[in-house]
Amino acid sequence: MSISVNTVFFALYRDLVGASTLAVELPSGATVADLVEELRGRGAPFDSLPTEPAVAVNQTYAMLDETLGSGDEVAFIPPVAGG
Amino acid sequence: MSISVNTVFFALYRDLVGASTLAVELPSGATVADLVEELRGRGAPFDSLPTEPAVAVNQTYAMLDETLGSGDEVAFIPPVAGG
Amino acid sequence: MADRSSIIHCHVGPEEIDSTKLLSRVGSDEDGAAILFIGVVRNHADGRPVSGMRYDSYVEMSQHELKSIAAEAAERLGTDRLAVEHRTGELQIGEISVAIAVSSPHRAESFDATRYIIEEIKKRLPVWKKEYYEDGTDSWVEGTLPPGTGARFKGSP
Amino acid sequence: MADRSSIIHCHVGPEEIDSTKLLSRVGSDEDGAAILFIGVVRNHADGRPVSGMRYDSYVEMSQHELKSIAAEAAERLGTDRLAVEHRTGELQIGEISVAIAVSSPHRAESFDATRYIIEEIKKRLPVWKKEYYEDGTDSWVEGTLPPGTGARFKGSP
Repeated sequence: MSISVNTVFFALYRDLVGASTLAVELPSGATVADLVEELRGRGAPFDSLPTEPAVAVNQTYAMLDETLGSGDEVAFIPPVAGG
Repeated sequence: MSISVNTVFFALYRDLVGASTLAVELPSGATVADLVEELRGRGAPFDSLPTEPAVAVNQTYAMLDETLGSGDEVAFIPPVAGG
Repeated sequence: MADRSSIIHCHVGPEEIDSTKLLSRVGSDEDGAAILFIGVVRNHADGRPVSGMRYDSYVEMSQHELKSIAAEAAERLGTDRLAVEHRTGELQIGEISVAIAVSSPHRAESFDATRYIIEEIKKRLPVWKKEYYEDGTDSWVEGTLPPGTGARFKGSP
Repeated sequence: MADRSSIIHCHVGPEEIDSTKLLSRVGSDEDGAAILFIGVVRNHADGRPVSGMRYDSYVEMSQHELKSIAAEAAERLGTDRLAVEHRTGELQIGEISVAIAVSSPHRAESFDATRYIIEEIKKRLPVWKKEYYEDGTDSWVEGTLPPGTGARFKGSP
């Protein structure tokens, strides 16, 4: 059993990764941390992402141990600088 | 020797006194406190003024022991409520 | 907006206050933040319905005092682009009685200067207001003794 | 102005911000004070001449987050007439990037709510800005880790 999540990259992370969205397959029960590890394990350019980035799952800030479900939108959020 | 000062009344004090300005003769060397005493000593309506009012001499807040000079403008300032 | 190093505008008088214009007076290309504060006549006071307000002022002295307050804000709080107007006369509900505009490189100075100016206005500006109530009565709004006079009120109005 | 018990307006998008209109959204006959805060693009950053700025945002999430911030301000700070807009896209020097308007019966609530909203925007809103310098280079402005994620940055950008 596996799930598919939609990852989204913004600002600096979009520049680093060279893409704004990416569908990723993960084993069922995977957490945000597992997703980060999976991506970074792919090597360049993904290994330039932080090991413990800020993320939002379905548009809400989430911790790294949050369990993901199929179809979740996981956004990699660089340090914010609004205003 | 005597001096003449121009007293000015605002807002509540104008209502109490029934006048907006009044020329007052005082002995040379008189202070703000002497002016207040002179006016209150005239009886109604002046005795309705406070014994220790806020005043401004020539448009600057002044203490009661300030000495007055001829031609000074002495304003009786009710508690302020701007804004 | 333009490059402007120092702007201090103060006015007390019966003219209607144009708050948008006031804000546009203070902007500079150097500044990243600006605040506009407005005080308006509200329709109630201590639970009583209010129909309007009259502002009286010792206008010449208020002009001086307002300039002093603005200069203090500029000196102490690190911004010297500010504009303040206080209105006099009869005002309707919703009309602006006082407006303060401040612009500064960063937001903290604008917040602090605006707050300083309105608090000092309420303590020191020789302005008085009379409230007109819906029931046809009126009264002078209870005020604050200004500092620097040594005034006290025992047994007197 | 009219009698209006509650107004919460939030928007994130590329439209130019009309701050005068924003302020006029929040007024009520019950209110005696209103504040308008604007953030504008300034011509320098850490001593470097800046020629412009680009604001990127996770727009849908920013909308949610801005509504949460406004609702918190309303609940905690006793005012529920507020309007906030944050702009996205390419901005020139002097253009407004963010505007906050708050109206309340007394001034303290307006000051506190405005300050709360801008501080929370800077901490939490998923917005990023890229500075364009006069010398032709550009860079992402260093930001803040938002709360609620447990993120840390050891040995990574």
